[in-house]
Amino acid sequence: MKYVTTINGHEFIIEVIDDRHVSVDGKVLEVDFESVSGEPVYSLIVDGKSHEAYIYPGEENWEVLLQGRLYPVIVEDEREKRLRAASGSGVAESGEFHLKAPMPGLIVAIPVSEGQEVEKGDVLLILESMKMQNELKSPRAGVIERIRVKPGDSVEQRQKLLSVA
Amino acid sequence: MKYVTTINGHEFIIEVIDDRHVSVDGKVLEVDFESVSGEPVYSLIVDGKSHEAYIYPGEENWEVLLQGRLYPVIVEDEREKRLRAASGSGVAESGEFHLKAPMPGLIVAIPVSEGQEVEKGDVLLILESMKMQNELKSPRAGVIERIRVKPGDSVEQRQKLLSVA
Amino acid sequence: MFNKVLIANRGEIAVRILRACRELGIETVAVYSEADRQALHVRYADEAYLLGPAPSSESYLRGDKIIEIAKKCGAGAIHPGYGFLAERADFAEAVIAAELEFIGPKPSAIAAMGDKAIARATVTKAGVPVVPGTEGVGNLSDEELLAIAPKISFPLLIKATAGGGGKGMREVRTLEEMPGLITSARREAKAAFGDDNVYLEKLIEGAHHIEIQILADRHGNVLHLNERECSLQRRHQKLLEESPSPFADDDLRRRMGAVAVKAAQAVDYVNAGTIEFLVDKDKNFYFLEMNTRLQVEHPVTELVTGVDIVKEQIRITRGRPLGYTQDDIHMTGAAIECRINAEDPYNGFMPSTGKISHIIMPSGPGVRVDTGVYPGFTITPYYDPMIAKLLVWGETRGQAILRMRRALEEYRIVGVRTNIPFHQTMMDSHRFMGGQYDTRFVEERFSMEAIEEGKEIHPDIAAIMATLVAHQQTQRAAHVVRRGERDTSNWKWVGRWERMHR
Amino acid sequence: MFNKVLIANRGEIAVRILRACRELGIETVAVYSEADRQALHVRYADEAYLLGPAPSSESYLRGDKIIEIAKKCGAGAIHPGYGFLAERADFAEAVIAAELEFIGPKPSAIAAMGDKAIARATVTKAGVPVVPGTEGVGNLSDEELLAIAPKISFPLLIKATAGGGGKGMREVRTLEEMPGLITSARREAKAAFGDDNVYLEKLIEGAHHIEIQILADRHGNVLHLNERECSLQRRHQKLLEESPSPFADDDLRRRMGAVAVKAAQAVDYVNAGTIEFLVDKDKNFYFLEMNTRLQVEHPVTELVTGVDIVKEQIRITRGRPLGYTQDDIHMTGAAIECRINAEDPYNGFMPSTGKISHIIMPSGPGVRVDTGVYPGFTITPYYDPMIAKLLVWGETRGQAILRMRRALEEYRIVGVRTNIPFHQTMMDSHRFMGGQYDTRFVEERFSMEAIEEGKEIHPDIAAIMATLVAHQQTQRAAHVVRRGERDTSNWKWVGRWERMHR
Repeated sequence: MKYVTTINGHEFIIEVIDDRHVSVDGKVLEVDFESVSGEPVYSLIVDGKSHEAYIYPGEENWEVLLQGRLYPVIVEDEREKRLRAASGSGVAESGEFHLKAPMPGLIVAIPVSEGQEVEKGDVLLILESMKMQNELKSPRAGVIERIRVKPGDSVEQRQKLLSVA
Repeated sequence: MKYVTTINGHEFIIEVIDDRHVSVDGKVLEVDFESVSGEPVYSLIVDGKSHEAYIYPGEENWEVLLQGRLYPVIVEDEREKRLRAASGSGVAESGEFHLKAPMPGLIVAIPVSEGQEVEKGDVLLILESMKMQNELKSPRAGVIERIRVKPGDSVEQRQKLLSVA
Repeated sequence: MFNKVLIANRGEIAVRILRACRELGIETVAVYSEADRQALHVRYADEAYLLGPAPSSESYLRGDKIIEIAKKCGAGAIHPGYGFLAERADFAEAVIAAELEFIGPKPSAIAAMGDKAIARATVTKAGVPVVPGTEGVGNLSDEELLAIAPKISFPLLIKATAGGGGKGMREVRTLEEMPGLITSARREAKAAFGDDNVYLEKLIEGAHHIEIQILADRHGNVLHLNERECSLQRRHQKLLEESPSPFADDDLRRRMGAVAVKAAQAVDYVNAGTIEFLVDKDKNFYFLEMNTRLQVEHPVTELVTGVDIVKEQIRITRGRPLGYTQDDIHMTGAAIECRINAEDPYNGFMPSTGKISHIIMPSGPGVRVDTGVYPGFTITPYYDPMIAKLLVWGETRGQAILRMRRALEEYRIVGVRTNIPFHQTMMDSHRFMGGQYDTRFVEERFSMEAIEEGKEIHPDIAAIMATLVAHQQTQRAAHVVRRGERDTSNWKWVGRWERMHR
Repeated sequence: MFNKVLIANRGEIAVRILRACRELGIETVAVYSEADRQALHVRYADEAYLLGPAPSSESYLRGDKIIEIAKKCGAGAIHPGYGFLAERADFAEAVIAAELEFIGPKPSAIAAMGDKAIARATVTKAGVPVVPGTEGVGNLSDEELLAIAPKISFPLLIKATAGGGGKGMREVRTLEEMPGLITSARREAKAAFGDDNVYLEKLIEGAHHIEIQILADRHGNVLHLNERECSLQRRHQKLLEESPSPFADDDLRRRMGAVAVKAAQAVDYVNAGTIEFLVDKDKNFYFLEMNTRLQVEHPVTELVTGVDIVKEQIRITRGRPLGYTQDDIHMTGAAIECRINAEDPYNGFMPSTGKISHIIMPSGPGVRVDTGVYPGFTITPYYDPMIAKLLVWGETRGQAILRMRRALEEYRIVGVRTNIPFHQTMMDSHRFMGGQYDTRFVEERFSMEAIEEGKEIHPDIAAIMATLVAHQQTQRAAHVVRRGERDTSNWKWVGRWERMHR
C-alpha cells in the first residue's frame, strides 16, 4: 500500500511493503515496529536506531510526539490524495468551523458577537477549567455564525460553543 | 446474601446487606468498597479506616494480601457450607491431586517414581526457571500415580506433571 | 504531643505530607471530595473521610467540616499543605480555637503577610527593601505623580490602582514623555475598570524572581535555607525552579538570607515560610511577598541542603527546637524541579483532562518524583493541572540538567497531554543552559518551535511511524468487516482499537 | 576517546548503565533477545540490535555476536554489567583484541580472581587473611587431617572436595569426635559425587557477609568506598543490603578497607570491584572472593558516599584519574536496598511469571528505584527473577528503616507475585531493627508467619474484603446468564473478569 505522508509541507512517498519493510521515497528500509503494551506508544527500530513516540489521532491528521517534539502528520493513500487534489486544496479553509469545548468547564466571557468578522487567532471565548482561564482562538478568518452558550454556562467536553462561517 | 468466611479456622458470619452495608457477626458496618482502576487491587473504607489489599482467587480460597500479610480466606454461602458439612470436611484430602507446573521451565529431576508412597511436604519434582531450581512438594500424603514428564523436558505453565492419589 | 495528623489537602502535596508523617511514625488522616475517592492520598492514608462534592467550595475549602472531622477522629494537628486553606488566617484561628495544632505560622503572621499594604509597611519598618513606588499611598494627582517620579527614578511603570492584566499600564523612560502616558493610562483604566486612579512603581528590568526558604521554631530560632530561582514563569505560574540560582553569588545569597530572616522576625514568624524577592540585573533585591506556608517547590531546597522541610514543620509544631543552626546549612550540588502539568504546550498550554492509562516514572540515581496520580486515575477539571513534580539533583548544575533531560525522556504519561515537551525544549535551550534567563524569558523569548542549533530532528521517522499506524488502522478496519460481529476473538483487538481512540 | 557504549546486558542493570551514559552525553547501544524486544533497555537506548532467541546461551552469552555488533555500529566500549559475560576473562580478552574498550578490569585480574585457589594464594601472599583451611592443598589422608585440625582450631567443617549443597559436610567441635565424622563424610561424598576426598575449613560462627567496594584507575590510584552489609541471604542469594553495616565500627571499617585495597593491588586491579569478606562475631575477617565487576547492590554505596560508581567506571575506562582521594570519601546517613523479586514468599519463594498489568512505584524524598520493568511488560522464565531494586536513604539507620517501610507499603505490582511482603516482614522484625542478624538469619530464625509483638493484624478486614469480592463475582456471574452473549456492553465487564483471573 502506498501513502503520501506530509509533514509541514514536505511530502514523503511511503510504501508499506510487508510487516518488516517499507520504502521511503523509493529507498527500502527494514523496520521493526510495535505498539508498547497496547498503549498509543510505539517503538520503531530502523537501521539499528531505536525510536519511541506517542501517536495520537487528530481531527484530520496524526500527531507524533517524538523526542519532545510534536510532528503534525497527514497520511493519505494515493486515491485520497488524488481526490483532494481534484477538489482543491482548501479543505481547512472552507465550510463551517464549529468551536467545541476542549474540556469541561465554565464559560467566563465571549468577546465576539454573532455576525462579527474575526481574523485567524482572534479570541472567540474564554473557558475556565482547572483554576485557569483558557482563551479559545479562531483557527481562521470568518464571520461568527451562531453562539450557543453564554457567560456563566457550564459546558461538557466537546460541546459545541459557536460557529465560524 | 449471607456468607460464612473462614480465616485460619476462625469463622466470620458476614451478610452483604446492600452496596454500602455489611454485617459482621451481627454488627452492621458502613463500607465503601471499590476496585482500583480495574485491577485486583481493592480499597475499603470502613469506619473511617482506609485499607487496601490485593485479592487473588486461589484454587479453593481467596488470597488477601493486606499490609504485607497474606490471609487465606474461604468464603462460602450458607448453602455451600451446609453441603460441605454433609459431605465431610475432607475436600482437600480426597481425590486425585494433579501437580501442575506453576510456571514454564525445565524439568531437572523427579526424585519419586510411580507407585511410591509420599508424605505431605515430600519433594515430587525439581523445576528450573529464572536461573533457580524450584522444589515442587506434595500437598498431602498419597501414592504417585502417573508421571507425565521426564528430566530434561521443557514444560508450559499449568502443564500436568504427575498425580498423587 | 499529637500523634495523628489530618492533611487538609489533595494531590501530590497531600501524599508528600503523608510520607513525612509515616516516616515519623505519625498516623495520617486524609479528607477527600467525591471526585477523589480513588486518589492516592486516600489510598495511602490510615484513615479517610469524605468532605463533599467535587468543587473545592463544597469540599477542600470546608474548614468547618475539616475541623469537625479532626476532632471526631482524634487527630491532634492539621497540615494545610499549600493553596485551599493554607493562607487563611481565619481557618488557622478556628483550628487553634478547636484546641488542635495548626502546622504553620500563627494566624497573626498569616494575616500580616496576607495584606499587601500591611506587609510592605511591616517589612519596610524592619529595614527590608521593597519595590519603590506609591502603591498604598492613596490617590495622587498628575502633578504629584510627576513630582514623585524622579525620586523613584526611571524607568518606571504607571499602573492602574483597580487594575490587573496590563490594562492601564505604561512604561515610562523619561520625565518628558510622562504627562502624555499618564493621560492615556488613566483613560484606559477608566474604560477597563471604571476607575482612573493610577500609581507608580519602579520598573525592574531583567528581573529575577528569587525566594528564600525560612524555618523558625517556637523558641525564637530563625534560619534560612538559601535561595530558589523561580524566574521561569508563564502567566505568573512557576514552571521550573532551581537551587542554587545560577544568577546569585555568595554575597547576594548571604545578604538576601539575612534580610529574609529579618522579614520573618518582623511578624514573629514560626514554622516554614518563604520570602519572595525581585532581583534586578545589578543584584539589588526587593521584597515582593511572603508565602506563609509550605511552597510547591520546597523539594529543590531539600535536595541541596538535605533538610526535610515537611518533617521540620511537624517537629516545630511539636514544640521542638530546630535541629540545625545557620552554620549547619550548606548547599551541595544543584537541584532542578520541573512542574509536570496536564496541559498541552502545543495548544496554548490548554489543560487536558481524562483518564491516565499508562505511566512510566523516571527513577534511578538523583531523581525524585512527587506525584498524586497513578495509571487508572482520572484527571478532572476541578483542581489545578499539576500532576507531578519531577526533581533531579546533580553534583553540578550541568550534571543536573543532563540528568533532568534523561528523566524527562524516560517519563511516559499516556491519557492526558502534558507539558513534558515544554521542559524538554527548555533543557535544550542554550539560554537556559547558560543560566541566562529572567522572568520574561518564557513569555517573550521562548518558543516550542525554535530549534536549538545541533538538535537532531526526525521528520522522516515521524512520517514512517504515522504511516504505519494509519496503515494498521486501515487493515484492522477491513478486518472487522470481514470477520463480522459475533466472533469473540474480535474482543481483543476491539479493546486495543478502543484504547487507541480514547 | 569512545563516545558510544554497547551495554551487553538486560534488565535493571542495563537501564542503570544507560542512564549513566546518557548523563555523560554518551550514545548508547542495547542488545536484546527475542523475549526482550519491548524491554525498557531497548526502548531507552539510542540503538538496539537483536542477538537471538530467548535462552541466554543464544543471546546474552553470545560474546562473538556482541563484539561484532559493537564493531559494526561504531561503539567504542562495551559495558558487561553483572552476570552473563561480566566475569569471563576470555570475553574481556576478545573485546580488547577487537580494539574496543572493556569497561571493567584487565582480563588477567578477572582470571586471577576467578580461580578460587589462585585467588586465595594471591591475596594470602599480599597479607590478606583467608578462611583458614586446607582447600587447594591436595588430597589429605585421615591422619593428615587429624594432625592439621588443631592448627586450624575448632569448631571446623569437613567439606567434600567435589562437593556442594551440604552433601558430605560435617561440623566438628572436638578432636575426639573427628575420626568418626571424617568416615561418614567420606562415605556420603563418595555416594553423592563418586569422590571421597574431603578438606577442612574453619567454621565461622555468627558470620557476617560484609564487602568492600573498590575503585581503581589506570594511574595506580586505588581507593575503597567503605562497606556493605550483605548477610541477609537465602540459598546464597542476597535479599537485602545496607551501608553502613550495623555490625561494623570505624576500626573494622578502616582495617577491612586497607586490606581490600591490598587485595585489589595484588592483582593490579583497575575499575570497580568488590572484595567479599566473612566477619566473625569477634570482628576477625577473612577474604571470601573478589567480584571483578559492578555489583547488584552498588547503589547503597552511591547513596551514602555520593559517588556515582557507574559514571566512575566509564571515566576510569576513558583513562581519567579518579576524581576522589581516600580522604574525600565519607559516609553520610544510611542506605538500604531491598531486592524486589518476582517470587512468592508464601509459596517457598517460587518464581512467578506473567504480564505485569499495573505498577505504582514509590518515590518522594530519599527513595530510588532501579528497575527494568513497566506496566504491560511480561516476566518470562528465561532470566533471573529480580525485577527491581528499591533503595532508600535516611539520616540515620532508623529513619532509613521507617522510610523503607513506607516505600514498601506504597509499592504496587500487579500481575506477578513479588517478595515485597518478605521485606515488609523483615522491616517489622525486631532483630533486623536492632541490627542483630548474621548470614543464617533468614534461613534459620526468620519466618513469614511470626508476628512481631505490637504489630496490628486485620483478619476481620481481610474477611470483609474477600467476602465482598466473592459476592461481586457471584452477582456478576448471575448477570452474565441473564444478559446473554450478544450484548456488547458485556465486553466491558468480561474484560474486568478476565483481568481478575489472569
